[in-house]
Amino acid sequence: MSLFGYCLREARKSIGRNPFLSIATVFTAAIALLVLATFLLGAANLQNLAEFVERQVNVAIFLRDGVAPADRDSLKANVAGIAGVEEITFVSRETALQRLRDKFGENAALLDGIDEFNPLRDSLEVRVGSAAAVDLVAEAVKASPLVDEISYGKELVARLVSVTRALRLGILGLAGLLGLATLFLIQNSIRLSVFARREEISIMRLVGATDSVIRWPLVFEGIVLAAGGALVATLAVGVVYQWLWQAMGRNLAFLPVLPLAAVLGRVGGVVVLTGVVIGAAGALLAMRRWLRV
Amino acid sequence: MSLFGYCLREARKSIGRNPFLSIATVFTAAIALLVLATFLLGAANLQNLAEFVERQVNVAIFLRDGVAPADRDSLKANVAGIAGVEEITFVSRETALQRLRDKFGENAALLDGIDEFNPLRDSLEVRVGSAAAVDLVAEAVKASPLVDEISYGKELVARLVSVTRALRLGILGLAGLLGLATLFLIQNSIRLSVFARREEISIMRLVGATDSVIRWPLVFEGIVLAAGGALVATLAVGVVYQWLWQAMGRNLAFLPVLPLAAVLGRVGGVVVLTGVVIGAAGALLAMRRWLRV
Amino acid sequence: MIEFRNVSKVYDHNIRALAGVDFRVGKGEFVFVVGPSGAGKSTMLRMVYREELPSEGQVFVEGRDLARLRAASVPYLRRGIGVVFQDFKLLPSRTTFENVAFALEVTGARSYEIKRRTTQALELVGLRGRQRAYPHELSGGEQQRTSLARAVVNSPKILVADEPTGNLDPQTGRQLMQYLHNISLMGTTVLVATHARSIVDEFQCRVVRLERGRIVRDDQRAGYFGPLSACADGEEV
Amino acid sequence: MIEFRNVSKVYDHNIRALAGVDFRVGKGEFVFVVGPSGAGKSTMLRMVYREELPSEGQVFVEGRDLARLRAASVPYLRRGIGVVFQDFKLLPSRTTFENVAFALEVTGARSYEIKRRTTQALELVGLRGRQRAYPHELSGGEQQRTSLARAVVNSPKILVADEPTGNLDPQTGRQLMQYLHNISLMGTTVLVATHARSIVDEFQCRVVRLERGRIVRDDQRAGYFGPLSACADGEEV
Ligand SMILES: Nc1ncnc2c1ncn2[C@@H]1O[C@H](COP(=O)(O)OP(=O)(O)OP(=O)(O)O)[C@@H](O)[C@H]1O
Ligand SMILES: Nc1ncnc2c1ncn2[C@@H]1O[C@H](COP(=O)(O)OP(=O)(O)OP(=O)(O)O)[C@@H](O)[C@H]1O
Ligand SMILES: [Mg+2]
Ligand SMILES: [Mg+2]
Repeated sequence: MSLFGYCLREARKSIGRNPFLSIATVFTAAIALLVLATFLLGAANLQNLAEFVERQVNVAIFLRDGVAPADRDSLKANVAGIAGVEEITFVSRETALQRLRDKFGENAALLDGIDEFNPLRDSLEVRVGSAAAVDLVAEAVKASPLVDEISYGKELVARLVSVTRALRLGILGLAGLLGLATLFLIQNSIRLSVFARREEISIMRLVGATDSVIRWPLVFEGIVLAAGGALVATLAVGVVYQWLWQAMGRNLAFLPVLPLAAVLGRVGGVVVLTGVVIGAAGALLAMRRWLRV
Repeated sequence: MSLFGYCLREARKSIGRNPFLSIATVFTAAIALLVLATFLLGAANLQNLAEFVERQVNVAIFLRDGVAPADRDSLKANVAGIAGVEEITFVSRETALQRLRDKFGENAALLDGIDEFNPLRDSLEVRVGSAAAVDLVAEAVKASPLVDEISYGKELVARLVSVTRALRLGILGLAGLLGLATLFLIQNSIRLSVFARREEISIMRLVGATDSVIRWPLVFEGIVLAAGGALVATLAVGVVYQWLWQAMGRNLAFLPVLPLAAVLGRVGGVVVLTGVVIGAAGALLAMRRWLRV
Repeated sequence: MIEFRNVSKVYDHNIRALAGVDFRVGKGEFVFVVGPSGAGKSTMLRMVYREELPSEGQVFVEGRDLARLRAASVPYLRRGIGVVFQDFKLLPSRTTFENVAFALEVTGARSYEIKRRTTQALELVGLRGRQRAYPHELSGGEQQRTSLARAVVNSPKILVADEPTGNLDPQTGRQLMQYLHNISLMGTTVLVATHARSIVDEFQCRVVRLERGRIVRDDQRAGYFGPLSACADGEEV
Repeated sequence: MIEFRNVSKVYDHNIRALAGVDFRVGKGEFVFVVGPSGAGKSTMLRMVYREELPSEGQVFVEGRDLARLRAASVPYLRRGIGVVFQDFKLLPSRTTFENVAFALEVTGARSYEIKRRTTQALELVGLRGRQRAYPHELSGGEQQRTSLARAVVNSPKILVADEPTGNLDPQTGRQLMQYLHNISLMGTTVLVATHARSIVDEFQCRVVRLERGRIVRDDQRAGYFGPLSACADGEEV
């Protein structure tokens, strides 16, 4: 009789014998992991949102008057090579004036007189992937003789950087805390279930069961129950997320929400893994308390 | 011997007799309520943030040329009476041109030629308390003969309204779900603790204990344990929040974060109340299962 | 006091523990129930304090049909019946003292009264010295005596004892049986299921013998009319 | 086989359960341990399978000092010792069959072997028909017999029985005691704590009498040298 087969049979039988305990444990695990899963989904989306917002940051490099097209192209190539730069476009002073005119809209007539002495400058518009890249770009071109001025909403970038950094830190911290809470809840629940069977365990020991004959079926059972909880949680969260996603798509299409497929794999994986590890750890910890010779 | 005194003594003794069960229950309750409390704090802040953003919404009511100051003041008074209007200011066309000049900044010279034929109009600037009030204002003044045009970034307001509505709905939904989860966790934990004592309960019945002699001490104990968990949770969340608030104040001063004093009372109250109700309900539900004649 | 009318009991798996049992016990009677293991003795006793209900027939205690008793009245019935359980049924997280006191606490007795009577009952079974011990710290016989002390502590009208001397040495067993006999002389109805033949022979009381769920003998032994024997005091209900 | 050297046991609250017990049991010997309730009989038996360790002195089983046994070896010691517990100690969520089979399962026996021997053991104690019942569905005597079946199912070298007939009628009790006696004739060392004087008298084996934790008598009764008595086969260790 192999130990694994024995564990499997015993865990199955034991779950059948104590359906109440088993269901209570599965549901506790499911709820704890549901909270974790919800949070992970929210975190993934916040992260995505932060990146999306950061991608809106542009840097404008205003060029001095009369820069030769060749010089300008080499500068453009230089900047394009900087990590984090996603797109770089040349905007001539004529285009810039047209844009200003568009912005004025109904008041565009105001600009009518200034066509011949256009006071605007040629510029390179840089789109960056993250707020952090802005500094790199500024640093790189600041000294160039071609460059008149760099404009990038310093303050906005600084805020964005600190907001997203705080967000990431917060998410990490919260994930850690929630992970701990989940661990504690599941472990607690498995310990209670082992506690409810402490008499049984002590009897088993008295009739000659080794530690492993008692331990492994219980650990196995802990894993099965916690994993069951994890699956329930993943399923529930997936269904709700999909539903919310569709609702959001209809009403709030401008917000970038990750599709289910992009996140469920990762989140589900983390949740099930957490469940399994915690289930095993919970059972082992529980027994350290109640298994004494 | 009064029933209440008896319950008190029995609950105290019983907690002393089963310290492991009691501690496990308190901690489960604390963690479940900690999650709820964290969420409530977050929700209060999001709500606050949404209100803060909404307060940034302005409506500009452009007046026809040559409106008499008396008519204009009566319109102003009318608008000021609308629910949700927080402030209303008259902006003359001269002030408006000055503002435009300020906005142009270095390019203000562009506007030099237009001083004498100022194309701008007099306007009333309305600051509203919520995005929803914008529509009320627009509705109220649209028909007035004094009014030339109303401008309020229709799209932005629509987005804001739907975002904040979604946020509120989401928060309400999540709060409901988390409340349910909390209820389930605590109840489960108390049920497990009653389950572990089902032998004891059946013996008590056999020696003539009435339902109430068995039930009320257990309910009382459930309340005490859950309330203990709630206090632990409130304390923990308060300390962490205070610490975060100080950290945020240093780094992200522009974000409006509620001070601890403004939220702890409400959140703590909700958490403790939830704990007590759930503790009692959990014990009662648990016993419905194990108390049979 | 107690009457069984054509009582049958069928458990799960179609196990027939009692089959058509008819029997009456008068106030103050002292009755031994004997029979081989599995004959249905405990089942019969459990019906008296309504732990089990008959599958067929009726059980009356003090004239009340137990099957028709409201659930809320069951605790009050049980307070009038002291029970020594075959497996003791002590509360594991309470001391010997607390276990015995519990039977008084549920009746709402005053605390000095609880203290006095509990101490007395423990004295009687010789466990004063062990009153702070928890059940798992007691020997088998000590647990059994605790169960007995709890059964008699609130002076019940009926006493049901299931194998109350199985874990006691013959001498202690005989002493306690003598005590049960004495309280039946004072008007308590006593039902004792036992295997201890020597004790049964010695007391010469009414003996009901069960076999496979049926009463196969119901004897009034010699001494039934003896002056000092409780057996003589039995009145029919 | 078993040797107690000056063993004392002091429990919490300063309860002295054994005081300087010296005693040896040879292979195949059959020994009754008697004495009043609380004398220390169960404590003594519990030391043989190392549920308790002595506070002072040493206990040897097959030459090994139990206090110095590694924790990991304890299960193997216990598999060689069948125990009938005074309070049965059946696993509440397993059937009669599974309870008995469990003692074989832990040894890693093959499943057809488990089935065969479990069935045999249940047959022996007369519980074949109740093998699917859970402990709470068994009568007191049936539980006790299940505990006995589990103790003998893996043919242990030592058998320890604590009050194994307390819940049995005299006839069944005598039969099972006869069976224990027989297995001691086949080389198993048997230690029985009991209050059943009639059985002790009948078997005329070695009787150890405990009182207040001390051995006050250790008799080889008449019949010790009789040809059919296991008592005759005792060899000193
Ligand atoms: N775990 C324990 N903790 C404290 N005291 C104990 C413990 N186990 C037994 N005792 C005490 O030790 C003494 C001897 O107990 P033991 O169980 O050995 O008696 P016994 O001879 O088996 O009695 P019985 O015939 O009633 O079963 C008793 O007074 C008992 O109360
Ligand atoms: N809860 C139950 N479910 C199923 N069968 C039961 C239940 N309780 C008792 N039985 C069965 O009913 C029969 C009678 O049991 P009972 O306990 O009345 O016997 P008893 O005369 O007290 O025996 P003992 O002397 O061994 O205690 C037995 O065969 C037993 O297995
Ligand atoms: Mg019985
Ligand atoms: Mg004992």
